[in-house]
Amino acid sequence: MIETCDQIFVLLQHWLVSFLPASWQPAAGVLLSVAAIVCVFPALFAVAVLLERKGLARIQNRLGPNRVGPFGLFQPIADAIKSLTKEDIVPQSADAAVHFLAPVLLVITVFMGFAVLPMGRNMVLVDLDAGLLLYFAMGASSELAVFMAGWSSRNKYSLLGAMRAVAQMISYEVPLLLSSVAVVMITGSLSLTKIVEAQNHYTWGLPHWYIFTPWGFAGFLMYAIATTAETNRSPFDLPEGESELVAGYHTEYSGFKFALFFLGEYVAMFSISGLGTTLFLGGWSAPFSFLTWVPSWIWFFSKLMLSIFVFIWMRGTLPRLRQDQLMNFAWKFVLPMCLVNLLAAGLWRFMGDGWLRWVVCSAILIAAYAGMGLAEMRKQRLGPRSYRYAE
Amino acid sequence: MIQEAISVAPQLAVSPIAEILWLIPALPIVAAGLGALRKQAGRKTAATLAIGSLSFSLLLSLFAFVHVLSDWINGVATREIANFTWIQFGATNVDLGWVLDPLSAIILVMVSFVGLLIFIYSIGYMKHDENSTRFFCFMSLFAGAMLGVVIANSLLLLFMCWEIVGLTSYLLIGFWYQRPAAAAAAKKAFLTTRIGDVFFLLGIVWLFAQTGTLLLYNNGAGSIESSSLSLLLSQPAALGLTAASAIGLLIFAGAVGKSGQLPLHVWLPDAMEGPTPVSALIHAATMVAAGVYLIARVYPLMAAGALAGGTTTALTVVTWVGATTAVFAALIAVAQNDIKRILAYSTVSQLGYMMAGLGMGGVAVGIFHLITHAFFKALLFLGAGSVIHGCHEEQNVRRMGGLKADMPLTFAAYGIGMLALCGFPLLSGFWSKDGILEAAQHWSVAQTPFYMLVIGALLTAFYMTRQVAYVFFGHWRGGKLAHESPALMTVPLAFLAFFALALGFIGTPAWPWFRAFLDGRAAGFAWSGFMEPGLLTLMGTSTVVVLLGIILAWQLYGDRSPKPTAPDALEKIAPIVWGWLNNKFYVDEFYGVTVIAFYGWWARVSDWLDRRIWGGAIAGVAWAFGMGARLNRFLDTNVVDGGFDKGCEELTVGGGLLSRVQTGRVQTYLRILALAVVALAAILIWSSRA
Amino acid sequence: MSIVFYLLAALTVAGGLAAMLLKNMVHCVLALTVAFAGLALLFLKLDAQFAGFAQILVYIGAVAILVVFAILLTRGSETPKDGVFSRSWLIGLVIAAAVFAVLGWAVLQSARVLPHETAIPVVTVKQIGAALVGRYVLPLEIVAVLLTAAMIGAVIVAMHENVGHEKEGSK
Amino acid sequence: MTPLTGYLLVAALLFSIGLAGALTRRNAILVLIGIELMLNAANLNLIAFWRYGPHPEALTGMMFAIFSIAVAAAEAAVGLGLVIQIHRHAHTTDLDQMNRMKG
Repeated sequence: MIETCDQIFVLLQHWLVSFLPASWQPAAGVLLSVAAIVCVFPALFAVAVLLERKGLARIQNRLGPNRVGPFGLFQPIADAIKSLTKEDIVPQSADAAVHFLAPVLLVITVFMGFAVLPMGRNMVLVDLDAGLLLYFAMGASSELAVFMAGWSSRNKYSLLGAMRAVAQMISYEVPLLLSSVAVVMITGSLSLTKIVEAQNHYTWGLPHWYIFTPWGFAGFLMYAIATTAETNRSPFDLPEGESELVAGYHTEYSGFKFALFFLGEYVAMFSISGLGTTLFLGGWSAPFSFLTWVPSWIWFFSKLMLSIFVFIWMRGTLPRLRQDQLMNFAWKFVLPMCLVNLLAAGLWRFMGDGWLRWVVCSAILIAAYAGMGLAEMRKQRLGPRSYRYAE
Repeated sequence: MIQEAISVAPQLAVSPIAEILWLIPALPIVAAGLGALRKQAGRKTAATLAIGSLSFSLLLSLFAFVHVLSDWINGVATREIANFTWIQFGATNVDLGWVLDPLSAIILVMVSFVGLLIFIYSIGYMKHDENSTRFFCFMSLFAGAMLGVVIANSLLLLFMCWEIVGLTSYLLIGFWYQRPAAAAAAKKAFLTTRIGDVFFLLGIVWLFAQTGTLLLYNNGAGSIESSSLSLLLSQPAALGLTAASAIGLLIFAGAVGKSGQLPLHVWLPDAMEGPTPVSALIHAATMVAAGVYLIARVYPLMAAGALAGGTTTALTVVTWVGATTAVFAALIAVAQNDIKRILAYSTVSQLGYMMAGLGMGGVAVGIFHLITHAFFKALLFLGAGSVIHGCHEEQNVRRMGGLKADMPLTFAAYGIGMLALCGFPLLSGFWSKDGILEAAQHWSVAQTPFYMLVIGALLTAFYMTRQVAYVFFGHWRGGKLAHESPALMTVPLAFLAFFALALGFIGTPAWPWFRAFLDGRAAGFAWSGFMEPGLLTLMGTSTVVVLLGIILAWQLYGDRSPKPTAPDALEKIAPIVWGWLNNKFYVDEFYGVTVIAFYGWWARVSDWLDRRIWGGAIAGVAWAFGMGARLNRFLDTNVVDGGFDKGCEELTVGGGLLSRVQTGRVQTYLRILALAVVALAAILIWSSRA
Repeated sequence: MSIVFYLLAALTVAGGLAAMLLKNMVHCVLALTVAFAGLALLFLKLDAQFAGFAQILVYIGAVAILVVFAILLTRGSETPKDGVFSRSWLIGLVIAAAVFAVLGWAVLQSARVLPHETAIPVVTVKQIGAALVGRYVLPLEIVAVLLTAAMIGAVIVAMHENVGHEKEGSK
Repeated sequence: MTPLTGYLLVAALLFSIGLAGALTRRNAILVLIGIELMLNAANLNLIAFWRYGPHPEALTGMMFAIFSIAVAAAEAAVGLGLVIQIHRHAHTTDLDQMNRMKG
C-alpha cells in the first residue's frame, strides 16, 4: 500500500500508456510526463501567487485579497481571467518578432529545467548523466529571453531593466554553479537522481542530507543567496525595481504575454527551489527514517513549498539593494566564499570519516566568513555610486 | 703545538639533531624575513619574532651541544655531516652542507646565547627608536647568518653566510644613516672587509680548482681531510710556499678583514657609530670572532705539513699578525676618550691574542679565549651601552665620573668585565689569556711574541683601569645627571657577568676540559696540572703584570676627576707619544695619503687619459670623417644626385605600390590568409589524389 | 542520415546565414544563438551530451550575452547608414566560396574512406572528468591559466582609463 | 553519403559562412561573430570525428572540442573588450575606418 502510494503517479502513467501500441509507448510516456509537469506547476503558480499576496499582507499587517471567494481564495482564477482577456499591446516601435518570442523562450527554457529534476522516487522525466549541466544550460539561456524582452520593447526602462537583470543573473550564476559543484564533487556525479540517492540514507534516524555538513550548510546559504538573485526576487529585485524602472524588462508587456512572464518567473522559482531541495535538502527523501512511509513526492513538494515560503518571507522583510552593492556582494563576498567552500568540500572528500573533517571544514569556513565579514565591516563607508549600464 | 689527528669513524647515520641543524640559522633568517614584512610600528611583533626565533635556535643549539657532550662522555669524537648537492654542471658538483662537531657546537651555543641576551637588552635600548622593527629584522638576519657561518661544512656556504654577515654589519653600523659619521663608518667597514673577502674568495676558488670540492669534511673526501691535504702539500706555489700554505694565507686574509687585524683594523673602531647592542653583538662577541672561527675551522689546512711541535708558514704569519695587532691596538686604546672606541681597540687587541693563540697553541687555545672574550666583551659593551644610556648619550669618558654611586648595578657588572678582560686572577680572562701566554712561551720559532703579548697584557690592564677610573670614580663632570638603566638592560648584564666570572673554570690547567672536549679526549681533574714546569711562574708573572698595569693606571687616573678640557695625565708626561697614540698611529691618515690618494691620482689620470688621449683620438677620427663627408658632399651634389634622384622616384612609385599590401585592414589580411588556405588545401588534395 | 539531422543542419546553417546577413546586429546575435543551439543539438545527436550542454552553457549563456553587451556598449544596435557590408564584399564572398569549394571537395573526395555507422560510444561525465584531471590535466591547467589571464585582460582592456575601482558585471 | 560526410559538409558550410561574414561585414563585432562561427564549425568537425573515429573511448576529439569551447570563451571576452576599447577611442567599430595605427 505504501509502495503504491509512493509510486502512484508512475503506476498511473504506466497504466495509461499501456493502452497504446508498444512502439508508441516511450514517446507517449514522455509526453504524458511533460503534460503533467506543464499542468502541475502553473497550478502551483496560482497557489503560490495567492500565498504570496496573503503572506505579504500578513507581514505588512493588512488583509490581502479577500473579495473573490471565501478568504479571497479564488483570486488567482480571477487574475487569470483578467490577464487572458486583456488587450495585448505591442509598442509601435517595438521589434515585433523578438517581442513575441521573448516570453515564449523564457517559459520554454524555464520548463526545460524540470526535465531532469527528480520529484519523487522514480519520478524523473529523463535521468540524464549530465542532468545538472542541462539545468544550468537552460538557466543560462533564459537570460537571453530577458534580454530579448528588454531590447525589443524599445523602451529605456525595459532596456535598463534587462541589462540589470542580465548582469545580475550572470554574476550570480557563478556562485550558483560553484556551490553546486561542491555537491557534485562529493557525490561524484552530475546526475540529479544519483545526488538524491547519495543523500537518502540515515544514521540514528537522521538523514545524510548535505545541508547537515559544514560545506553543505555554507554551500546552501550561498546557493540560497544566488538563487534569490537569479530569480530577481527581493532583496535582489533591482531589475524590476518599481521606484526606478516601472516594471523592468516587462514594462511593455501586457495581457497574456505579461502573464507568461509572470508564470515564467514563478516557475523559475519553483524549479530552482526544486534544484536546491535536490542538491542540499535530500530531494524527495524523508527527514526522519521513521517517516519514510510518507510518499516521496509529498516530501519533495513540501520542501519546495517551504522554500517558496522562505522566498516570500524574505521579500516581506528585506529592503532592496543598490546596484553596486549587489555586484560587490556577488564578486567580493559570495564568490570567494564559494571558492573556500569548494576547498572545504575537497578536504571533506579526502579526509575520510571521523570527527576531524568536521572540525577542519567548519574552521575553514568560519574563518573565511569571519575574515571577509570583518574586512567588509571595516570599510563601512560607501563608495561612489557607479552605474555601468546607465551611462 | 699541533693538534693530534683525531680518528673519526666515518659517519654513516646522522643523528636527528644534526639532521635538523640547518634550522638553527634558518629560524632567525625566517624571522628576519617575516619581520621585514611588518610595518615599522609593529615593534613588539618584530622583537617577539627575533627573540622567539633565537630562543628556539638556542634551544636547538643546546640540544646539539648536549648531544656532542654525551658522545664525548662516551668517548666518541662527534663529527656529523650532512651534505647535499646544490648545483651540478657537467661532472662538477657544488656541494653544500653542515657539520656538527665540538667546535661548531660550542660556538653555536655561545653565539645564540650571547645573541639572545643582547636581543633582550636591545628591547630596552632601542625602546625610543622609531625604526626598531628594522633593527630587529637586521639583527635576526645577522644572527642567522652568523649561525650559518658556524655550522657550514662547505667553504661556499660559509662564504655566503660570511657575506650576509658583512652586509648586515654594514646595515647595522649605518643603522642611524641620518648621521654622516655612521654612514661613512658603514661604508668604510664594508669596503675594508671586502678587501679581505676578495682574497678569501681567491683562496676558495684556488682550493676548489685544486681539490674539486668545497666541502670541509666529507668522509675522507673533503678539502681539509688528509687526501686533499696531501695533494695540496705536493703542489708548489710561488715564493717557496706550498699550495696549502698559500691558500691558507689567502683565507687568513679574509679573517684579517673580518676580525680587524692589522692592517685592516681601521674599520672596527669606526663601526662604533652603530647602536651599542650592535657593537656588542657584532663588533665584540660574534662577527669579529668569525675570522678566528674561520681559522679554527680550516686549521687542518693551515697546519698541514707541520711536523710534531713544529709550525707552518701560514701559522707563523697568523701568529705574528696576531701578536702585533695585540700590542698595537692596546697602545692605541690607552689614549682614547670615547668609551666605545676604547672597547673597540681593546677588541682588536684581544682578537690579536686569539689569532696568536691559534697560531701558536692550536684551536683550543684560541677558541677558549674567543669564548671567554665573547662573554666579557659583550658584558663590557652592554655595560658601556648602559652607561651611555644613563648619561643621556654621552660617550666621552672624560665627561663622566662618579657613576659608581648612580649606577651601582652597571658598575658592578662593568667592574667584573673589566677585571676579566685585564686577566685578573681566577676570572675567565685570566685562564684563557694564560693559555695563550703559555703557548707563546713554548713556541718553537721565536720568543718575541711572548714578550709582545705580556706587554699587551700590561697595557690592557692599564687602559681598562684608566677607563673605569674616568667613568665610575671621581665626581660627575657631565651635564644632566645619570640614572640607572631599566631591568631589561641590567638583567642580561648580570647573566653575562656571571659567565665572565665563572666560565674560565672549564679550562684551567688543573681541569683542561675545554681543550679535551675540542680534541675529543677525556678530561681528568688533577691539581698536578699546575705543577708543569714554568706554569706557576708564568701565572705569577701575568698576575704581577696585570697588577702593575692596574696600579700604574690608578696612580695616574684614580679618583682625580680632571676637567674634561684639561690634558690627560699621560699627555702631561709624554705629549709626543700621546699624540701618536691618540691619533691611532695615524693609520687612517696614512691610508689617506697612500691608498686613497693613489686612487684619487689614478682617477685623475684616467680622467685625463679619457679627455686627452681617447677623446683626442675620437675627435681626430671625427675630424677625418668630417673632411671625408665634405668631399663626399661635393661629389654627391655634383655627380651622384642626378642619377640618384631618378632612381628614387622609381623606388617611391614601387614602394607606394607595395605599401598597398599593408593596408591596415583586418579583412584584407584575413582574405589573403583564406586564399593561402585554399591554395594549400588544393595542392594537398591534388597531390594526394595523384 | 536521418530526417532529424537534416532538420538540425538546416536550422544551424540558417542561423549562421542569418547571423551573417541580417542588418540589425541584435538580430544577428539572436540568429547566432539559433546557430549555436542547432550546433548543440547536433552535438547531442552525435552522443556528445557533455559537449552539447557545455556548448549551450558557454555560447548561449555567456558568449551571446557578452556580444549583446558589446553591441549595446558600442551603440551597434542602430543600423548604419552606409550599408553593413564592406566595400570589397564581393571579393570576400568569392574567397569564402572558394574555401567552401575546397573543403567540400576534400570531404567528398574522402567520402569513400570514411567509416559508416559505428557503435554508439558510451561516455559518462565521470569518464570525461577523469580524463580531464588525468590524461589531459596539463591542457586543463593551461586553459585555466588562459581563462584567468583572459578575464584579467578583458577587465583591464574594457576598463575606463580614469576609473580607479570598477565594477565588472560580465564574466 | 555516410553520416560523417554529412556532418563534415555542414561544418564546412558553416565555416565558409563564418568566413564570408568575417570577410564582408563592416562591423568588428560581426567579424568576431564570424570567427566564432568558424570555431564552432571546427568543433562540430572534432565531435563528428570523435563519434565516428576508430577510438571514441580515447575521448580525444571530445576533449579537443571542450578545450576549444573554453578557449573560444576567452577569445570572445578579450576580443569584445578590445572592440569596446576601440569604440571608446575611435568612436567607431567600422573596420573600414580602422586602418590607422595612430590613435
